Amino acid sequence: MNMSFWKKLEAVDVRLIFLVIWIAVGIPLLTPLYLPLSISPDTVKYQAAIDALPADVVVVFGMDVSPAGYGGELGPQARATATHLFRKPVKLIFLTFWETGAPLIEDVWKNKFVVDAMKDKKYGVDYVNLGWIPGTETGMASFATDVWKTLEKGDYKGTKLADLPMMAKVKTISDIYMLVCIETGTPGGPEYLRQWQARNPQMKMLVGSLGVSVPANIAYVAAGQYISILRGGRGATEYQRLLGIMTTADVMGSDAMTMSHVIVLVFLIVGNLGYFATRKAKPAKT
Amino acid sequence: MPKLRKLPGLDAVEEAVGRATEMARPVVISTGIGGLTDVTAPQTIAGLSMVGYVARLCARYGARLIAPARMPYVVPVETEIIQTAFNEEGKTEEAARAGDMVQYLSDSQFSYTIAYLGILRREKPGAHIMVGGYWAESLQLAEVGFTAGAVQIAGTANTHQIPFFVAACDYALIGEEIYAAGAYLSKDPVQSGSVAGQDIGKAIALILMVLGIILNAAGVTYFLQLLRS
Amino acid sequence: MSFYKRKEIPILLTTFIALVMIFSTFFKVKAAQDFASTMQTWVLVIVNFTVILGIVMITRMHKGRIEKRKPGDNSWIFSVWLIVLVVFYFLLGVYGVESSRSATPTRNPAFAWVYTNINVALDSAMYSMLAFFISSAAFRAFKARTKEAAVLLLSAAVIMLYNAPAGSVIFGPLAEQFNALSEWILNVPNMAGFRGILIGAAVGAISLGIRVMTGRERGYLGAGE
Amino acid sequence: MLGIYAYALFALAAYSFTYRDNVFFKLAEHTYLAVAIGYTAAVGYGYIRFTAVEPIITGKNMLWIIPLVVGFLFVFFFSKKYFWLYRFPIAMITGSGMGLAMSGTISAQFLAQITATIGLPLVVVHPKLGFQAMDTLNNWLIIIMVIGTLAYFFFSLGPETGLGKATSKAGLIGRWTMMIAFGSAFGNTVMTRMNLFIGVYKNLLRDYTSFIGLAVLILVVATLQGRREKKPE
Repeated sequence: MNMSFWKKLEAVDVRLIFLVIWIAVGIPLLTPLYLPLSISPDTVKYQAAIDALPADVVVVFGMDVSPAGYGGELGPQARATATHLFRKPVKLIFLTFWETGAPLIEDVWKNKFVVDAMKDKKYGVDYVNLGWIPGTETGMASFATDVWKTLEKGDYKGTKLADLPMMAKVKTISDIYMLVCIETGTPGGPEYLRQWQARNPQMKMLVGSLGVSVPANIAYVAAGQYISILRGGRGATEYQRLLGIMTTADVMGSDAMTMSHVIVLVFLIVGNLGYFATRKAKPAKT
Repeated sequence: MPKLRKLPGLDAVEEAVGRATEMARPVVISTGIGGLTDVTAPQTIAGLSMVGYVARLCARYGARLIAPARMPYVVPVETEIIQTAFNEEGKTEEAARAGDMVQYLSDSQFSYTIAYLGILRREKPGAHIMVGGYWAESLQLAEVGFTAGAVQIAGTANTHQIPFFVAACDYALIGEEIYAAGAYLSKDPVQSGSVAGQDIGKAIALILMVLGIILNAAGVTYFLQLLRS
Repeated sequence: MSFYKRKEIPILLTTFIALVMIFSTFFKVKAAQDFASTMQTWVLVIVNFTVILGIVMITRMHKGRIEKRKPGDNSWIFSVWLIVLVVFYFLLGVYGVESSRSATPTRNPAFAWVYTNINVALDSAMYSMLAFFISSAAFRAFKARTKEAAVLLLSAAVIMLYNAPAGSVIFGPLAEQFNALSEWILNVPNMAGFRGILIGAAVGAISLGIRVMTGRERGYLGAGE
Repeated sequence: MLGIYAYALFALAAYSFTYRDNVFFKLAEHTYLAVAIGYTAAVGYGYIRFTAVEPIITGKNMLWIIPLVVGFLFVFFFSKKYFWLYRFPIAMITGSGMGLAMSGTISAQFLAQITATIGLPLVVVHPKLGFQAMDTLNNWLIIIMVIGTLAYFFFSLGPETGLGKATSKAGLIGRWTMMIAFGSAFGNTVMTRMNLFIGVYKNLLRDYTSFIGLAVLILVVATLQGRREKKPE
């Protein structure tokens, strides 16, 4: 190795590093590169679980999300999941135990891929929106034991459950085949486990998780309580890719993200190579 | 009087100030962007005691001192601390100018940061000391301080920022160490007693923890309930 | 006169307020809780008052710079600009408050425009500048100088790869094991390390609090040591 | 429209700091300081005006005079003779702050972290899957690492005593634990920081012409300025 090259590298002007970032992050923002995106096994399992849904089973979509979470990582997750679920011949119940989640359900329905997937679905027959159910964990318990009594107020617009044909066969938690929960925090997955899965051990669970909560949530997957999770913004992108619903802007954002991480790692590696290459020349310092 | 474990970061302060003096460069010290009104008050107070120590060293060696401040109400406090330190070292003439050494920047986080970065770049400090509550600006200050060529000693109890100080500064004070700083540097027996007090606090934490784990394993949950309430 | 100048009275005041505040958190006594909440709003009034005084401080500082300007150095012009702008913008805000009869100066459209297009823009620009400093730190500071530094470096690299969208492509069939390792790092040493630091820092803060309340630590009143 | 230009100008002027100090950066710096200080001061004025002054004027609550008077004592900081009066407002601020800090740290930091550690089961048995060796091991590791980290922070036991030696040994575990923790925390922040930058970058690219034009202008001016400043010694 040419020593002087490494020495120069060790003393490189920090501004060169900054310039490299401008360029490396800028390129994917100007033209999409379609960089390889690893699909983590969890996302594959998540998709497969929805793909494997038998016809006419009842699936609950828990939109337990805050606006901040929705604006960040969870919005794309919710939209992709709803698109996929609407493509399947299943009965869908949208609900939330977060007061802030209720308007977000309707926002999901406005997404163009979701609109596309739900155009042949009929409200009340194929899907319902039960809106916000108050009482957090107590509300969950109450829903699990008696859906109709908990929802005497009706659905999100006040329509009585009796007027929603698909609700006729949904009386307790035993009638739910699967729960998909997009969660910001408490109440979320662990509360559903205690109140719902404990009462109906057959009920399958999928969870859309914030990036920061992934390490905590993975424990539930390992224990077999969740089938799988979506890992933050990255999981959302992977899922969109699998479903083929990525827009160019999505691709650019994800490429820029990949590039920025690659660059930081390259700096880390090059910095250390330079350090070790030049260190031999100098007397060892302790 | 208990003998204290060495804290290299604190031992290095005097050398750093000496080096700055030799190079005819100023010393920059700040107490972070926490104030005195909330949970970060203890960190700011720990930083203020560092200001006192560094001001004294600057007075002794004749180094120029710059203390950027975020909260307007910290300005009079730092001014008086610096004034007292210079007076006690017999530098009454400089003490009168203490007001110029403390620079109020801005109480909004990033405009404080932009002005602070400007100071680091233009004044090229020989020593840069940060002790107190720091947030996202920690790495910016540390990186620009490094390019300015300063010896950097930094400490905070904000757990998320400690990694940046550890990586980017010459010496880092981790969490609790900033609270021991005042006592460690004063070499005064009464103050060292307070460090011993901190150790007793940690011993209590350890005992509570071990006792709780044993009781819990034995099936006694009462203790845990008690601590939780 | 000198009696009032002494620091005992302020220290007693500090100690009294602090004690009542602590008492009100752990014992639900209505009088103490009322006192605590009143005290918090009073402190807010005082702090906001000092923020207004900040204008005087910054103006005095930059007035000094204008007076002490050296020939050839034109940076004093920026000090003039700062003084003019801060006074003008503050008065505009006061006008916004008084004319809308509400506590929010942004009711004035001109005031709000400057805020969103200058203050918010610079806020996000400054914050995002961290991307540059993270990179330069990765290059120069994260070096395996010692075994400990090597561990720090490795764990940073692992978690970065774990977070990168294309990260686990590199590991191919071992991706699942790699993810498990990353999660172990986050859930075990990362959690335990920060928990230990938090407990230690809490002890330090409490012991400092006791020193303040017993009057042994009086740095916040401008005492040198 | 003007807003987009102002945004691009000030963002790029701030970024130009990473190249070198220049007039655009100085302009951004001083403008930012003036606007930020003016903004918080105006908000502070609005707060005082309607929280404290209004109830006094309308005679609803005269007690608000107290914080106003105490706050006013700060003004004496500018006086040579009566400067010590500033200590009263500081004493009040600090009293309230320390009160909050101590009660907050005792419950949220000290006790909560201890109980979280106590609550870890020493043997993990899953109702369906049975004994979990990995989780059991991890719980033990967490306990050992927390204790090790705490041991690292013992200051006064003296290096010669038996207890001192024991804690410094345990503290070694703590040091290693913390190094892994610091590294992973650093790695974990890269994503959010880069996200922020990508966001600003996207905003700047909304209008190519202003982005490129302003960037070139700032770079040229900064370079020329740098050359000129180097010449006179």
